[in-house]
Amino acid sequence: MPKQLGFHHNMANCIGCKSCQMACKNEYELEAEVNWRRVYPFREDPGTPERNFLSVACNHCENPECARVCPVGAYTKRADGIVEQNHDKCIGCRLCTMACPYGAARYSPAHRKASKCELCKTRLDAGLKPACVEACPARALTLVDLDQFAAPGAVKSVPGFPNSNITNPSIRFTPPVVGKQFRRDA
Amino acid sequence: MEWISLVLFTVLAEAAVGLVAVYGLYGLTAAAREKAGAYGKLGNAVYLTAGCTTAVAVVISLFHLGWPLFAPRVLMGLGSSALSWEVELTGLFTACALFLWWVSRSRPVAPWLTGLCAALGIAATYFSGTIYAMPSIPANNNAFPVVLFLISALVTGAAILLLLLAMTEAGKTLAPQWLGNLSLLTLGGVFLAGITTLTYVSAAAAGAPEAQQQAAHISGSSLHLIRMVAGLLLPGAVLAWMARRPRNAVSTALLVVAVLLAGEIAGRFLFFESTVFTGINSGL
Amino acid sequence: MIDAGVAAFCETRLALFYLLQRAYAAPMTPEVTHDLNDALSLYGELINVELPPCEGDADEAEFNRLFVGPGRLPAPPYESVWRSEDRLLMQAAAEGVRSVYLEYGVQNTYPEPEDHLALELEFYALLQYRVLNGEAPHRHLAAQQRFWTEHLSTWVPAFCQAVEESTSSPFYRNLAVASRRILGAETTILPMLPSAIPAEEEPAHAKSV
Amino acid sequence: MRNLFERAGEVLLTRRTLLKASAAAGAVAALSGCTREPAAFQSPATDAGVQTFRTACPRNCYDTCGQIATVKDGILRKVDGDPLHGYTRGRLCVKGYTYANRTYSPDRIKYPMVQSPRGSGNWKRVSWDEALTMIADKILDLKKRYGSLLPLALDKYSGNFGIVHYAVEGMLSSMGYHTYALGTPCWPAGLDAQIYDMGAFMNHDPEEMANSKYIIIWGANPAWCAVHQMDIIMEARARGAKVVVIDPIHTATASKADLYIQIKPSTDGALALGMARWIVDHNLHDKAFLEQHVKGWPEFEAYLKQEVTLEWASKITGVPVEAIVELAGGYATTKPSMLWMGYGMQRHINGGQNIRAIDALAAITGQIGVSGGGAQYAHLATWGFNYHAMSFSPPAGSVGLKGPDGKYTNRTVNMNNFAAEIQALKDPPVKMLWIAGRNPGSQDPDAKDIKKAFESMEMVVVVDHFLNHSAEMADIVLPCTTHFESPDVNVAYWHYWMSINERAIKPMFEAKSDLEIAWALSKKLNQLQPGSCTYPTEGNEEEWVGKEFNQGIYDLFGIRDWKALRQKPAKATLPTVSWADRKFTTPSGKYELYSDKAKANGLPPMPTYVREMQAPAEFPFRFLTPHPQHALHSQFQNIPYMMQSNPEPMLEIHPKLAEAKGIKDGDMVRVFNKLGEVRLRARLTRLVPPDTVVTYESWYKDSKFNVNHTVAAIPADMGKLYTGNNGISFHDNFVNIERV
Repeated sequence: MPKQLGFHHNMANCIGCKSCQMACKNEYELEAEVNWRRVYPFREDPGTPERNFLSVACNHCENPECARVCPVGAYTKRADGIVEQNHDKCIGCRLCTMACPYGAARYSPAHRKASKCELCKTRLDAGLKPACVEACPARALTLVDLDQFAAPGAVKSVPGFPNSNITNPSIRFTPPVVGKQFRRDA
Repeated sequence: MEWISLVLFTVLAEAAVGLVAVYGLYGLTAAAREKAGAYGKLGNAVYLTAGCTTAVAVVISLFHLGWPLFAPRVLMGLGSSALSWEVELTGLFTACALFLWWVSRSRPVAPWLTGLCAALGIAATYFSGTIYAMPSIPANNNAFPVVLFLISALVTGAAILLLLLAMTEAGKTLAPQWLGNLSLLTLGGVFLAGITTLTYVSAAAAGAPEAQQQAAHISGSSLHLIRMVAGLLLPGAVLAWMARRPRNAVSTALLVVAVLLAGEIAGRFLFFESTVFTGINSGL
Repeated sequence: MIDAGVAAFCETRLALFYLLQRAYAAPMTPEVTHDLNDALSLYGELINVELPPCEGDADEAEFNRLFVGPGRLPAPPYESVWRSEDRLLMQAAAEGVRSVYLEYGVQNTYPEPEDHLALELEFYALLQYRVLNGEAPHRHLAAQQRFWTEHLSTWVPAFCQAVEESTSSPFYRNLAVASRRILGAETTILPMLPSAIPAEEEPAHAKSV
Repeated sequence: MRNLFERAGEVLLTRRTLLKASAAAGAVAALSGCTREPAAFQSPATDAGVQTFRTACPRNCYDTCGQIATVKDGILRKVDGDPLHGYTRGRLCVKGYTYANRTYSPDRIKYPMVQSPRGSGNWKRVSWDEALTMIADKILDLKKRYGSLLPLALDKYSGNFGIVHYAVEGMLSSMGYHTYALGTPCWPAGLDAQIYDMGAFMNHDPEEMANSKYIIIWGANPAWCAVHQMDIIMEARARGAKVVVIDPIHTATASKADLYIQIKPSTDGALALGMARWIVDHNLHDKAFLEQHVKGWPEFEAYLKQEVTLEWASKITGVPVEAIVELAGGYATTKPSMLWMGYGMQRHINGGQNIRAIDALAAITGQIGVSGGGAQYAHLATWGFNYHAMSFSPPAGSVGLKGPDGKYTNRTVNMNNFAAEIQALKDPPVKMLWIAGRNPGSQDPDAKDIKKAFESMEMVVVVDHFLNHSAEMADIVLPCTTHFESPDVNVAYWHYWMSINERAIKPMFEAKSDLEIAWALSKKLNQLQPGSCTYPTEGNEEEWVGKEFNQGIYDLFGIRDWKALRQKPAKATLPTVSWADRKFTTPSGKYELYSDKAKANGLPPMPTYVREMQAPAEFPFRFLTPHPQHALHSQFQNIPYMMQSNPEPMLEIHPKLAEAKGIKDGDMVRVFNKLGEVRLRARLTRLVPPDTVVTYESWYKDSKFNVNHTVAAIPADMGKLYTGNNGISFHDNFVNIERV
């Protein structure tokens, strides 16, 4: 059975609290400079100013650029679609950090190597949810199998998200809903 | 500073490639045929310089590729990775240059061998450029990296040859015929480098959103200014002056080589550093 | 039997490490400074540093500012801080040190993490003491070599440099220089010891546990 | 190198020196006792592998999360949410996930230390015994000189809300009648407002919010400060509820709302009154409820009809009439409809009065005591512990302030005007400060005056985790344990849950809990002067957690033994809807739109509008300094994970204002008024209004940044009734700005 695990980010629910980003660091004791998951501000201006957010980690792409450019073949794709990195193989050439449109691979100057989200594969294998998904207080982040996934209103990209034609990332978004505003700067 | 080893590796290797290529090209001139002995002896210096420069560059690259114990792993990726091709061709070029240096100590080197050596180097530079043509970096996802690197090789290689004209006996013999046009050639390269860089930046500025960000970052950077003014305008002026009044002096040639290399290093640093600046890949 | 010269040298070295341990465990006193200078002089040109007399209260305050707190430390004396990316306590290095201590039957009774410089130095000295005392000398020599390679040498130079850069106290600056050189000398001393120290039979009554 | 050994051979001649050195070293090593050979070879006991412990986040926060601390070989490795905690449901906020980072910061205060002179940075390490001796000597000296302990003042508040931490208050009480900071800077105006209205403050079970059809989040920012509530709000939305956010700042919460209304700060009462007028005009008020359960409706109706118009409300609040109509209509016709009032909103000179006006909306629409309705603010209904840790009386014969009944009592100073009052006290003056769980150096208004107050003391003792702005000005700092290092029990002032806090790791360095410090100080005092302190001198911390429980708590939480909490957190069996029986605890037994008690206390009897503070001409901009995302007051922001995520404070400025002031994005800006100034970088954003600049209070690593340099200690209108002193008008802070 084909399978492609990925994330569904419901931006309409996301409050930008960064629990996902920090839960990931907590789980893997990451160094401060390395964020496998990051929360970006989304489209604050123009028009209607808002505080909405994009939460992005590795998108476990169908055609991972990291795997294409890696000179040592450190990246491989599992049967369930997870893009793994064999960290021992990494030589720190940083091509993956350049090639990934989403900045998923993060270079650590301290370790002289790149690393990235592996979708908590050991947690998944143990029947647990990924740490970020588990942590999301607004339940805006879910783990989905894209071969089964069908949510009304979910889209493949949103403004500000890099060109998804390059790699076909395994992420779907539900865009935020802009409420009615009465503002004092009109 | 995490890019410094990559910057030095590419700039030095390109300079060596350019040196051999321009030297090979000058083999076609009348002067080279008339003064075959001097041409051959100059070759000895050219191969030594090129071989040593790339050898140093390769050693420096180890610090970018695995620090440096794991660097040999990079050699295994020929099937998929342009980086592997770059590294291996650069290695072959180095070996070839050093071999030709050994040969040229006792007898003249056959022109086809010089050609082969230059071809290896140019191929290495070509692959080096293609590595950075990536879909995720729209500004670089074109021929610009290859063109920029090849022009860089031409400019710095020609300038080093100018220096060798002033430094070696054989060079001094050839200088009367070569100096003027070699200065002009270098100047042309500098001009070309300037035009290409500006075209590259303006093409990016008119491109995809990520490319626009990158262009804005590059043109707003002081490194860009350093490269354009100190790295191209200044040596351009000296070269123009040299082309008008050929004067075979070590100091002048050294000045040209030094500022050109500095300019290339500044420009290359920005080239790499700006790649991770693009789009969502910013440092959050 | 250990050659008398070697024994004498080793005793100096032992004294030196104990004194160094003392220097990083608490603010200095004139007596310890004097003894440390004596021991340093025995090391001769390898170290070539003399400690100026420590200046009572001022140097005590400086010791606290550098190594104790209560604020942010310019030179935290913990291996973990220097070997973890975010300069935190109790990271992998601290665990590593603790497991070495356990392996050699030593436990920490000090209210500090096991990778405090004074504790690492004392452990190092203890291994040396066992060598001199003829307790499985070659096993303990190997342990010293390993502890030096895996722990002390990985961070103390950087630590010493931080002290040198952030202190205006001549005493602590020189102590840092001396520490760096003493540790540096180990690179040459350690490989020489196995041939200089005869292996001894394990005493029959020393039961393994 | 061989010659080294030979050289040492020569040195045999100087054997005397060598022996001396060795002897000294041996002696020193024995003294230091850093490592020692175990008495007998024993198998290592520390290799316990991975263990998990239930802990509770003790910070001053709505959510008071249940946590699971994962400890490997005695080292805290990670902290996750407790999945069995029904409100926080296994999730933590951004701060909660950084605890391992925070616990192992090398910047923690490690030992008792003495600074001389104060503020010099010249610190001397002392033993606990020495520190306690110095402290006890000073206490006894003050007592002798002044005949009482009134010169000793305590300032303790919300650094750790664990119940056992009331040991600090207990310690002071058992030494004698002293001076203490009374009040709370947080929420008191709103508490009093609800007491005038309903007799007590009691919010619904916040999980109830999911049943609402119309939720007005009024001046609260749960997206940053109560993340778990957002889940419940989303749930309500998924069930068809409309969510409205009323806030001067377009917060992350506002971006999740169906309707956002930007209001001029401090004018919330006018908006509520405008809504009320519209509701009454359209006959949407609940006449039966008003008749049966409300006192003062005729008077209030008359006020609305005579004094309030929508145009008036619009003019004051900056909210268009159209928006008031939409809001009032939505609130009055979509039932059940709920109001949730945040604490920031009542930090104004009219803050309590504004809360009363908003409460009134719930009263006139009959939305009190209704599932999915109500006017939510706070509760303390689950806090019925024994407070055993503070249950010890002063020693016999202690002298204090003479009360009207002739009995001695403690003396209080206003926590919310601490700096000024502590300096003004005479007969006897305050000479010594004990500060625990509190950082007035950065959290109190008028930071300069706080410094002056500290400087006027003979001794300042600060108990804390980090050398913050208060600890920097102390004579003695004492290291205290984190909640992973000491056991405790925690409840919340919002949800109905209770969590045990197990000790997960050994204390770092020489850190002691507030309770252990109390024991130790009592022991020292009794050594120096037997009978000078009634506090126990030793004990078992776990047992003391147990001593906090009583049958009432057990019954309320449906447990038989507090140790059961180790298996899972417990929830109070309170009714999930507050005031469901409409038995209000006011003097009249009704909801009081007209409160005689308020009148007697010099306040308007009804929720009539009290004009907001006006900006002085030379300081025309309001400077709001609300709660941050990456920190809880001065906790958290200084640690590496947070500094990476949020490296420096930013001043949010509307582009129009920035343009008028020639400020560009990223420029350094000076924010100033008569009291002082704050410098920080500008961030241009239309999320804030043009007449207001915003930054978020925090203590950044290696930074002097402190928003309270410009904040004056202006009291709010209420707070005295419940907490003893009025709140602080933190948000009535007016400044000017300029590019640096």
